Amino acid sequence: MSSTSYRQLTLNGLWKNNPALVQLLGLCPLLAVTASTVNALGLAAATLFVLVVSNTSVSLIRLVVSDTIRLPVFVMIIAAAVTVTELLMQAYSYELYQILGIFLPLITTNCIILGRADAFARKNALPAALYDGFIMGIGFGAVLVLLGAIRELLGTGALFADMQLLFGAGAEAWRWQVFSVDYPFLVAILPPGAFLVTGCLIALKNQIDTSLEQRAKAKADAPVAGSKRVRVTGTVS
Amino acid sequence: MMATLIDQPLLAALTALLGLGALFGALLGFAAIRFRVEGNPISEQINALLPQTQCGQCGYPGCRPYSEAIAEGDAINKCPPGGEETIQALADLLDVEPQPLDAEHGVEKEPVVALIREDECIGCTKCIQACPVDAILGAAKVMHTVIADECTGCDLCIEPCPVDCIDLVPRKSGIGFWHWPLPADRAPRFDVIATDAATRDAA
Amino acid sequence: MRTVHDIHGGIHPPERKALSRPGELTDAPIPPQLVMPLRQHLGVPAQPTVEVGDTVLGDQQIAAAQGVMSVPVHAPTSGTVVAIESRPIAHASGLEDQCIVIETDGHHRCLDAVGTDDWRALDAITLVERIREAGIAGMGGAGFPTAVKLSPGPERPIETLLINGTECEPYITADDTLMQCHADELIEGAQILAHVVSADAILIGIEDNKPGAIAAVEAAIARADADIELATFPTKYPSGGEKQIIEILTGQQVPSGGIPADIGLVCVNPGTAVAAKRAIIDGKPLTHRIVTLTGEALKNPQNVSACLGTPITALMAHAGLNAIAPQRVIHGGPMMGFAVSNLQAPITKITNCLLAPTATELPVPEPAKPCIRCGHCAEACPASLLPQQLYWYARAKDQEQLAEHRLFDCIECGACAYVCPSQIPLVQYYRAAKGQIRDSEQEKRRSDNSRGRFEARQARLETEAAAREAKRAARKAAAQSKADAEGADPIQAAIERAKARKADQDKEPEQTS
Amino acid sequence: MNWLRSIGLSGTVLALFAAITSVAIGWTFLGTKDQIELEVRRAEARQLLEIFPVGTHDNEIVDDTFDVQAETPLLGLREVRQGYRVRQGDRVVGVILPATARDGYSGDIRALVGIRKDGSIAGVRVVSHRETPGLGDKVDLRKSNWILGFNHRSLENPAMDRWNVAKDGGVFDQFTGATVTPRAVILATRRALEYATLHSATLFEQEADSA
Amino acid sequence: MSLLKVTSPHASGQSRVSAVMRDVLVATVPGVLVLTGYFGPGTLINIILGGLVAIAAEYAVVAMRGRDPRVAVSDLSVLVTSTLLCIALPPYAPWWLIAIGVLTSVLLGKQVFGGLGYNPFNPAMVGYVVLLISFPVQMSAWAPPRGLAEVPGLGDTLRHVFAPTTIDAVTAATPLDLLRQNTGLLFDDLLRTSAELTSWGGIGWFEANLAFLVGGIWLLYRRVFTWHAPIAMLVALAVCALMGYDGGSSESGGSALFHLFSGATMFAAFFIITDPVSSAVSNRGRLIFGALIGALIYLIRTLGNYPDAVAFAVLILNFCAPFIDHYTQPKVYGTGKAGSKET
Amino acid sequence: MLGDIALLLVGAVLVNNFVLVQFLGLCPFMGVSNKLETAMGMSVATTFVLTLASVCSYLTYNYLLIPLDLAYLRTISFILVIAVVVQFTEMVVRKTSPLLHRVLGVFLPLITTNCAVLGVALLNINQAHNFIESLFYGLGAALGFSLVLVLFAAMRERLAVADIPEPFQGAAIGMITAGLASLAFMGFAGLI
Ligand SMILES: Cc1cc2nc3c(=O)[nH]c(=O)nc-3n(C[C@H](O)[C@H](O)[C@H](O)COP(=O)(O)O)c2cc1C
Ligand SMILES: Cc1cc2nc3c(=O)[nH]c(=O)nc-3n(C[C@H](O)[C@H](O)[C@H](O)COP(=O)(O)O)c2cc1C
Ligand SMILES: Cc1cc2nc3c(=O)[nH]c(=O)nc-3n(C[C@H](O)[C@H](O)[C@H](O)COP(=O)(O)O)c2cc1C
Ligand SMILES: Cc1cc2nc3c(=O)[nH]c(=O)nc-3n(C[C@H](O)[C@H](O)[C@H](O)CO)c2cc1C
Ligand code: SF4
Ligand code: SF4
Ligand code: SF4
Ligand code: SF4
Ligand code: FES
Repeated sequence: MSSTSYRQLTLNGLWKNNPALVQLLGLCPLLAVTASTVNALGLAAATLFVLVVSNTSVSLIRLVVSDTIRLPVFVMIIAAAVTVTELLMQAYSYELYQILGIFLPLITTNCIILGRADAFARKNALPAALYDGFIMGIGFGAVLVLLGAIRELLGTGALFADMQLLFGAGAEAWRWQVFSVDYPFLVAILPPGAFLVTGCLIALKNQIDTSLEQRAKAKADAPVAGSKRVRVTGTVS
Repeated sequence: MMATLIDQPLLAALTALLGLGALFGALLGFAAIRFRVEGNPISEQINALLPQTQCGQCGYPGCRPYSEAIAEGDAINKCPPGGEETIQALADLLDVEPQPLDAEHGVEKEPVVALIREDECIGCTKCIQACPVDAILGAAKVMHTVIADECTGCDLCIEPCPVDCIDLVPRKSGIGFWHWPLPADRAPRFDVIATDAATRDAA
Repeated sequence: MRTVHDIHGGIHPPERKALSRPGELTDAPIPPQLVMPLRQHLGVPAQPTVEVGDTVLGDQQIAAAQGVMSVPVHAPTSGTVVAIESRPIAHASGLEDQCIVIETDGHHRCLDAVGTDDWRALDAITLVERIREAGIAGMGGAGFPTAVKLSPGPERPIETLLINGTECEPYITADDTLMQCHADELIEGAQILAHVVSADAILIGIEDNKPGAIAAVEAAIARADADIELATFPTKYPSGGEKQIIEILTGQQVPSGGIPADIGLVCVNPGTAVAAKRAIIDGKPLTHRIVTLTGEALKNPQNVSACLGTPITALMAHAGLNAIAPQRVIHGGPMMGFAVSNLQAPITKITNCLLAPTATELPVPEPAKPCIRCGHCAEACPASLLPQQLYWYARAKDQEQLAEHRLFDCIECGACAYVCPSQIPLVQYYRAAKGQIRDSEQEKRRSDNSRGRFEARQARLETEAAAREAKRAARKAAAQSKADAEGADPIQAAIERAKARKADQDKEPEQTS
Repeated sequence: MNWLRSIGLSGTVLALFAAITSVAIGWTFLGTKDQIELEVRRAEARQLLEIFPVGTHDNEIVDDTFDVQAETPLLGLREVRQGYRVRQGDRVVGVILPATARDGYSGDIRALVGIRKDGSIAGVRVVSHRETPGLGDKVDLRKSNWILGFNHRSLENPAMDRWNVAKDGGVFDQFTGATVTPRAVILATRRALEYATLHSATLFEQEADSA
Repeated sequence: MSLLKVTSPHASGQSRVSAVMRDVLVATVPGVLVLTGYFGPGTLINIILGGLVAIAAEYAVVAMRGRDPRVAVSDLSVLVTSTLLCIALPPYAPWWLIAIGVLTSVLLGKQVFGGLGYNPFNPAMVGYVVLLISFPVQMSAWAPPRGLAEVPGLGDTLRHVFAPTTIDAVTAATPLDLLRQNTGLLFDDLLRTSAELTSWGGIGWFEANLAFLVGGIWLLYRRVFTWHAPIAMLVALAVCALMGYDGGSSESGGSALFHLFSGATMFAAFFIITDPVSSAVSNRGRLIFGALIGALIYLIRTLGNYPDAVAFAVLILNFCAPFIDHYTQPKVYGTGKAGSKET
Repeated sequence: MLGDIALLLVGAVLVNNFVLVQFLGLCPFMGVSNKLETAMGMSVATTFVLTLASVCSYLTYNYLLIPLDLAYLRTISFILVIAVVVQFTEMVVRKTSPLLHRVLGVFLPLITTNCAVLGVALLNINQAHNFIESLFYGLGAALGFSLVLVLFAAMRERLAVADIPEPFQGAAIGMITAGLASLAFMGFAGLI
């Protein structure tokens, strides 16, 4: 893999083909656990872990597995990775485990993971697959955390509350009361808020893309119309 | 048996998953043979929507190859003769977002037909070989002519003609082809036609 | 007394019919030049039968019908053909079309008429042919060739001939005037048409805002002592639509996509009936028609009988158009008519009205606002459509939904746009959408055809290639077996053969092709 | 025959993977089993320990349970729920009673009321409720400290008729704009106290071994 | 001479969007007057403040989209939205509550969807519900009616709006809230023991409902909307209340009359659910639309968490409206069946 | 009993609607709701699979995992069960009704990766449902999913012709509309 394609992978995972904002995959956890930053962070980490593990394993076994049973094997690997994550989280971060609830086991059905396994890891060698899993996980996680932060901020006026759930007792002090009002904008942390804030994030991304594109277009030459034509009937002698 | 399994968690897990896995695998193996999917009917449906100009502007030799490419996941915005309408129809069929026409493949133009200026034609038959829909009649060394109803306006016959005697003329013109245009959004609802000039000219 | 049924929807715009004084009819002057479009009707344009420089007489055929869906054109008066060329015509597009231009000589010399009073003795086929030869196309609006309408075929037996004297559009009084001034001809024409389609009953429907016409027709029926029923019904736009008047008078609905003949009716305009009478009894083709010249921008609104082909500008001058500001001249009525783009355009067989309103009378519409789904349009629609949905889908060019919402059942009456608080030009959306759908259907047929030809060609090329391949293989196999038989080394044999061939070629080069 | 080959092959490979994954999972499970059990107990105990912190007792409160029947009007329970005993040595020094307020703004409010042997409150916690977010949910300790206002109260402190929201003449604050929820919780707590007084014999006098 | 080219029809009726919107605004006048009479000038101040914010917001957004903002504002629809929202808000709501509500209505309820005519949900109700679930404290702080408390003057009102301090001073539970909170009393006893309740829906509330009914009937007369949705809603609500009313036990949901004349019933029936943009389009569709709203209002009022359920019921049915439309196409001329069935 | 079942159904369909309140099955909800017709097909398929999967996973859990003390294997075994159910359904449908298969066929694979199916299995455990309850919970969840999917699809057909500001076109307005629908569904809170 050349460095440019790693750049391509990075760009894809983080922005151009961001799993959450563009591919619209893994929406359930995206919306369900982003009422606070810490929840988002927890699930982001878990998803990242599963994504890396599954991509790695799938890439390793890609030559062994036939098409017929490809999907079930992948699903099994993913489910195993999820269960391991679940057990570890239960053991070492029990409260967060409880808060994330069924969305932890539901990582199994997060379409990103199966999607990456099938679309990328299956066809690529280990390093690229690993990197792809990692960057996709980061891309998904970044949106998750961003969403969590926005919703927490709007809905409570604070950021990084309850970090001790993830980082141990010392993290309790990380809570940052950004602004203090008697009555925060509660809808942000309720279910509708999840949809609304996500919708606005997508719109924001679209807006940025449009202006980037316009800037790029201003620089680049216009494509040559019809330059990709082929002749249907023979060549002209 | 049960008791041993409960005592041996690893063994129990192994047994349970092995059992499920074997069952599942067997089922799928069975299904794979029993219910193989044949062909890709979607490309037929796609081909039915393409304009069949057979011009190759999409980068494929003809509409059918392009339809197969779309079925395999190629972009749907590469066919200039179909233009916006075809893209919309494809988007509907495939349930994807329509995109604007990819200008690298050309721009949407008014439909045309080829017209051979018959007195200049030298009867070289080159255009006949070029025409993808056999819309040109003629034999060696006699004047050729285009069956206007069959011509798709692909313009493939233009280049081969050694004497440049083929023109592309608009296919739809005149009052018989006219229909009302969609009203423009947010535009004034009237036109002012200065008829004085026209009146004077006609008179 | 016939029970009158109500139709869904409809509107009551101000009628303004008195403006043009219905019932008074004068002849419009014959203009120095007549422009006769070859396409004055639905269907295929007629083909000129005269050449530039020819002298023509009144009633002489100057263009002949091209097939069934076509009607001929006749010269209204005597003169010389000075041009056959593209001229502006009265059409919504504002485009030009082929016309025969006649310079009139003012003598009005006509061909001798051969009519017959004994039309009951003639069979339907002869009568229909005479009607076609007289150039009659529906005078109620669409210009549908009447001969076609009169031949519904044996599978559609006709019970009733319906004369559509509704004239529901505001301002227009041409039919009203016709019924008042030519009531007897109307009755005779109706009887002829009923005879042609072998209808048992004749029904004349007139809206109750035309007491003059009602009285005149009633009197004419009494005079003729004919078994003709006259029905009147309340004024409401668009009761005059063919489907609407049928529902009003019979309670039956013409099936969607069908024609009135499907339920045993033929519906014609009074003008069409009078034209039929003149064609059969008087032996005169259709060369004149009654046109309402009206609107407050005219000094003398009135009804005139004008030669077909008279330029609109001549009629406007006749009625005293005094326009200062940009003026709108509407061909047809205020609901369905179109604004003329060139006053040089001539009137045709379907020109029932020329309306020149002032800006206060019919203000120019404001820019459209978005639809607020108020549903007024759905309430007004006589076809019970959901105009707002059609509007949304027309904008989105969603042909599937348009078909599902039955765009083609829209009669383009404009009632929806009339009531729309957002002032959306709804009808134009529907017309555009219909045009696009017809276009894409045509394109679809074309592309199916092209696909067939492309694939046939591919197949042909393939079979040719395969045949070549097969020949080669056969040749090879033959060579092989020969070599086998001879027991020689095949390669060696081949080389020798090639050598031999080369030698052959050297000897007789002209044999190769 | 093709069938059998396909079935056999697929089955074998899948089973193989099943084996691998199950070993991986099973192994993790064995490794984390004890820690998880510990955490589960800890979580259960946490709320109880908030009411009676470590140091006030020496038994495992979580394990020292007794059933409270549903038909106890003072506690308002709709189903059998568990109470807990808190012991110092072999003396019962307090109990944690389940209580349900049925007159919340929307649905039942379920709480735990910790009562010391002397009749004072060690702490109250709302376990579950469906009150309006931002309004009634302030009875939840995660949203506001209001619930801590019960600490050290008893049936004498304040007097019975002041056990109410300020609006009704009591000593406890209501929340701005919401009186119903606090009123329900206050009354439920008061009734729990009354229950404890009524049943103090059975609740507090029992020896450790007969629980 | 030059010719004007215009498409048909050339004649046009009298109805205009801005005139329709103006009629709606006018029709709210009796209701607003009654509310002002009973609860003080709070509602009036809400409306004025809300209107200013609404116009500013609409102007800004439309201008940002590169359209002519004056055209958009001049259709008055944004004023209708803000006015209806502000009528529904408690009097003396703090200024920021009004601002947030109106901005939510105009931006989230209307302009993200493209502005007038495109919004699938009733913008005013979107604003209301967002406020209700975000700021329940302020949203449940309704003022006590004249007769039970001193009605504040203009100065006091302005202080409440612009320098909100404590809310308790001027709040009282609404009649529906009282019914909602009631756990023990028979319905009749509840009426008797609560000073603010009369058998007709509550002091001030009954009168306000009557006034909105009058305004609504005037709109009906002006043919701004058809009778289908409002009547269906009122009938459905009354029928549900009759079925649920067991003679007035503490569990019963209140009498039909109480439901018809308390809360926002009449306001909803004639001003909210008649919003043409977000309701069903055909008359049959509107019957279903209205009836379901009526039933839902009763269901949520008696069983749900929210004392007055109008906003939720409306939004829920807004969500269903396109689906209802799909199945209630009128029978097209000349087809035996509804338009969608036969293709 | 009947009343409990009714409450369970109302709860799953309206109050705790899978999509709008519990956030399950969002990917197909956003992905397969552009056309009403497709949404209907998806609804039928999901309803069938969800109900069946709910029951099957109940059986697996209670008669295989619990006796063997393997509760921690639930995720992996459920996902296998679901895959089998989906595959099995496809086989049966293909065999018995080719027509139905043409309608459902394309949706079936999508359902495997639909959280709602695994979610309903897990929630059945969390909420300690018995067999009948599992059956009806699965059914209720599926009906709730289908209801909002179909309503949303009808609404999106309307949005497709709206004049939506550029950045909001496509997924963004879908999200916002779903948000407003979710807002509306908050009105059902407390109904049970
Ligand atoms: C496309 C088309 C086809 C028609 N076909 C027939 C026909 O076959 N027979 C007939 O008697 N009338 C036919 N008609 C005439 C109609 O029944 C009707 O009389 C004519 O369109 C004029 O009516 P209008 O002005 O209401 O449009 C046809 C009309 C149209 C537009
Ligand atoms: C909205 C509408 C209104 C019409 N009004 C009349 C009318 O008032 N009188 C009339 O003769 N034809 C009217 N027509 C045309 C009739 O539908 C029908 O085409 C005509 O009566 C057929 O007669 P014809 O073929 O002789 O023209 C109207 C058509 C439409 C669509
Ligand atoms: C939507 C809504 C939700 C409410 N939720 C609660 C609640 O959860 N708890 C509560 O005590 N009051 C709630 N209330 C407020 C009550 O309706 C009532 O107004 C209040 O309890 C009376 O208190 P006050 O005497 O302090 O004004 C709510 C009101 C509304 C409008
Ligand atoms: C009868 C009628 C009722 C209306 N009701 C509302 C309403 O409840 N909420 C609202 O925001 N706008 C309402 N409007 C105004 C308008 O339709 C609204 O601004 C659009 O929803 C915005 O696109 C109403 C308009 C009319 C004519
Ligand atoms: S560009 Fe379009 S018309 Fe031309 S060959 Fe390709 S698909 Fe056919
Ligand atoms: S005649 Fe020329 S332009 Fe027409 S189809 Fe044939 S090759 Fe193409
Ligand atoms: S009358 Fe106009 S604004 Fe009203 S629904 Fe019809 S198209 Fe829309
Ligand atoms: S123009 Fe068409 S849609 Fe409009 S009212 Fe007339 S028939 Fe109905
Ligand atoms: S994440 Fe839930 S369906 Fe995709």
